[in-house]
Amino acid sequence: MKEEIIIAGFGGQGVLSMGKILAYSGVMQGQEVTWMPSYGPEMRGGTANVTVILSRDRISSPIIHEFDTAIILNQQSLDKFEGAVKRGGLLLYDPNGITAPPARADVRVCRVAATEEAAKMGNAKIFNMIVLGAFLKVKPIVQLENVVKGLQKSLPERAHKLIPMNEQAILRGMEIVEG
Amino acid sequence: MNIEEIVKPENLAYAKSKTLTDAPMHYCPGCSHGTVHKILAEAIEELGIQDKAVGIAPVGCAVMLYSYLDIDWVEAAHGRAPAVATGIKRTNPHLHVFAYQGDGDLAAIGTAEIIHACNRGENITVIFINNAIYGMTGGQMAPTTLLGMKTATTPQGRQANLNGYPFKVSELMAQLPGVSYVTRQAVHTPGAVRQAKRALKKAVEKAYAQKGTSFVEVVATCSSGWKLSPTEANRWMAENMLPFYPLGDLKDN
Amino acid sequence: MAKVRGAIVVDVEKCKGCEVCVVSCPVGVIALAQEVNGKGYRYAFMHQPDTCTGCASCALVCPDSVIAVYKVKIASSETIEKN
Amino acid sequence: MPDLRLMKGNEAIAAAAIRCGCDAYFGYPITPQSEVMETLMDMRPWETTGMVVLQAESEIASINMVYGAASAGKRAMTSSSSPGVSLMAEGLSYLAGAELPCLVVNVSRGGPGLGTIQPSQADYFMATKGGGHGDFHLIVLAPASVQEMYDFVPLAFDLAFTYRNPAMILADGVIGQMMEKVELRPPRPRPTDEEMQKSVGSWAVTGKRNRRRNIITSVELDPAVHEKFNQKLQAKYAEIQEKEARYEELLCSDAQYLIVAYGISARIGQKAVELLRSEGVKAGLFRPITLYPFPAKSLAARARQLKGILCVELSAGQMVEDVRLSVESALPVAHFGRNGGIIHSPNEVAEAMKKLKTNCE
Repeated sequence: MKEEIIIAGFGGQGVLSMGKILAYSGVMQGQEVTWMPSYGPEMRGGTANVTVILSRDRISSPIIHEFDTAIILNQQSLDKFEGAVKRGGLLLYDPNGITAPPARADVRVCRVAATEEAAKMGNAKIFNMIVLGAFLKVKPIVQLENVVKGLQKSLPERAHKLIPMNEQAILRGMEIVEG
Repeated sequence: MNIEEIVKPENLAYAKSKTLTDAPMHYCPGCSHGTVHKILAEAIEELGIQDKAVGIAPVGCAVMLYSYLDIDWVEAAHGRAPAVATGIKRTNPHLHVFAYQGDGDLAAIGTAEIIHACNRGENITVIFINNAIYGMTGGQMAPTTLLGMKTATTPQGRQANLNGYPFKVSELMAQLPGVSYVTRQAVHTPGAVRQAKRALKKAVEKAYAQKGTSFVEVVATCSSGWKLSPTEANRWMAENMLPFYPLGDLKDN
Repeated sequence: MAKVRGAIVVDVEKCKGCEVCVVSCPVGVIALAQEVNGKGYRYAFMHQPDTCTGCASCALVCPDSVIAVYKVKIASSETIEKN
Repeated sequence: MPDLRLMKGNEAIAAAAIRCGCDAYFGYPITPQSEVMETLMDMRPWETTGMVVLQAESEIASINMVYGAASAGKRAMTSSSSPGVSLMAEGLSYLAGAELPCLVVNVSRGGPGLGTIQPSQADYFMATKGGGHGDFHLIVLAPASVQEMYDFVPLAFDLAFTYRNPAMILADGVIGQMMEKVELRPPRPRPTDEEMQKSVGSWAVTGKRNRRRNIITSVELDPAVHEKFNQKLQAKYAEIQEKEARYEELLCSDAQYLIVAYGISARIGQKAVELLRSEGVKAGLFRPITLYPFPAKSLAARARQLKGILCVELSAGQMVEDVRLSVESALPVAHFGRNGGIIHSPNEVAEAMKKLKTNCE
């Protein structure tokens, strides 16, 4: 098993933390993982992306240019990464703000209206967990219990009370993903 | 009573401190460094801290300072003594740590290190020898060179528009909240030497009591650099340096 | 006359003849020798030993710590005898 | 159960420092390694192990604080990135000249000058050929994973103290910024004062109680004495070269074409080897773990079966010089590397190897 994922959006969407929770879930499930962000001035309010690799075996390069899955959260990122999904791979996106939807026919395209759903649930911060839920529904590469363990390890003690809410958001994402 | 009757061990009133080694000092005749080394050695001996004192030697004429005082020493890169002292003191709070620096070392190349060590209030004692000239490299201008003073790099005398102004370091250090004691001393007369030693002992005790940094400036001579005899240099210092760098405590918290 | 008698011993080979002790002596005891030491310096010596009070001014200002000072209190009777 | 964490390389450096008994960290922020000090400040080790953590006013002050703590026999470290390490060059020379142990971490970025904060491996020369004035070497370790960022901290300290020589971990922005699974090793306590006396009492400045005074210095005015000291240093380096060269080989037993790469380039190179193998090219990876000492003998031994070597670095070609010296030009050695902060892709590396193969046939 090996899954190479790019998560891309803009700063403030929780792109990096979503990748981190996914990676931590992999650790809890006994997998090898890498999490490689873009860093530098471009992070300050601009685009943000992170490459996450989960694998049964030792991972070679954390820097890759083709992905099994692209999780896309704005138009700029879609423009940049649509072509980088491997044939037969997955492109998951939030339609909010997307003016030119993905056109590839050789990949599986899924939608999750996470921005809208987070607004309905009254908490913009759980947006990224809804997206994560959607991804895990389509590709169940880690079990939900390991995601919760990952959250416990990665969040400071004082934030542990927020874990049930995050779990709920993941479950909601699993329900509303389309395609 | 003849001299032989006076010169007996039981009559010994003053002798070289045991904290000084027997190595002959390499300084020029009359150099203030030797006098300051002596009172530092005496202060260490009188405070009984020889076994827990670590000195930091500078780059400059006092680079071989570690040859002369029988304590543990570290020779620092040029200007970096306060950073080296910080590293030692922070990891060994039970030690007495001295940084000994000249005016080029402390007030030119090492300005950042001294200001920040003092501003952090490192519990160290800084001894700053200000003779207004670069002795070791052959008498060039120092940051503390007086206006009009001739040096190898100000052959017509220091001019403010060309070379900037003489730097009153102690006045600057006294502004920093991390510094608890700032004093300016000299060692050109017996009275000044006694006073300077008292100040030095106080500085060491305050730093050890974690009051912050102690900063002891010693206005000094460089007879070779100034091209005067040692006694003329002392006189010139009293007449020209001391009005601009007046002696006394600048801060004592 | 002094009730205290002093004397200095100069480590001749380490003396650099800077003369700082000479001008610091309040009673004019010290002078530089005409001859030189191994380094070539005219060294300090007690030119007028009888006036030394052992005040240690010379030793205090000596940059090379080459002066040892000795001092005796003289009983008043002895002072009188000498007078 | 091993204690597994997901950590950035920079965070692993900090965690390892605390857990391996480091006495002091002095540093100055610079991208891409600021998380080292941030993590230390967050973990507050002075309340647990007693480790000192201090933000200095500059890299110059940092390395001189390290020099001070190292003079007292403490396990002291700093971390920085390329321009900051340039500022430490003087201090490193003094540390080597005074034979002091310490650890410097360089999470390198692209230069010259202010350059870029993006990853680079253009500090190989600076790290391995001295990085300051005078005839000296640092012991240089090149981690290729976050686990190695962790494990090389205690290793670097052990080597530094064994040889009384500064050690460097030469990483890059990728290794520093990426997160991977890390197994936290069992903690090693800081040495007690008694242990310190035993291990470093003969040279460290700890106050001269019950012994002759110790002097830490690198100045020597007598050329004859100084030449002897330099010869002693060189003998030490010869011993380090003999005993401490470390490397890793992957898929080398039947390899005809070898990628030689360290750090992040080794990870990318490994992927390139996978790609080349899938196309039938007998490729392997040789990864120097110590850059100084360079594992020259082992590389030369492996080279006997090879047709060509591709040295892959994020630079215009620095380690390639040591590779060529190691194999004494007995076979073609090519260099491939992007620079300026661009990271080569596994495909690019594989293509470069195929080109070399064509030239060799």
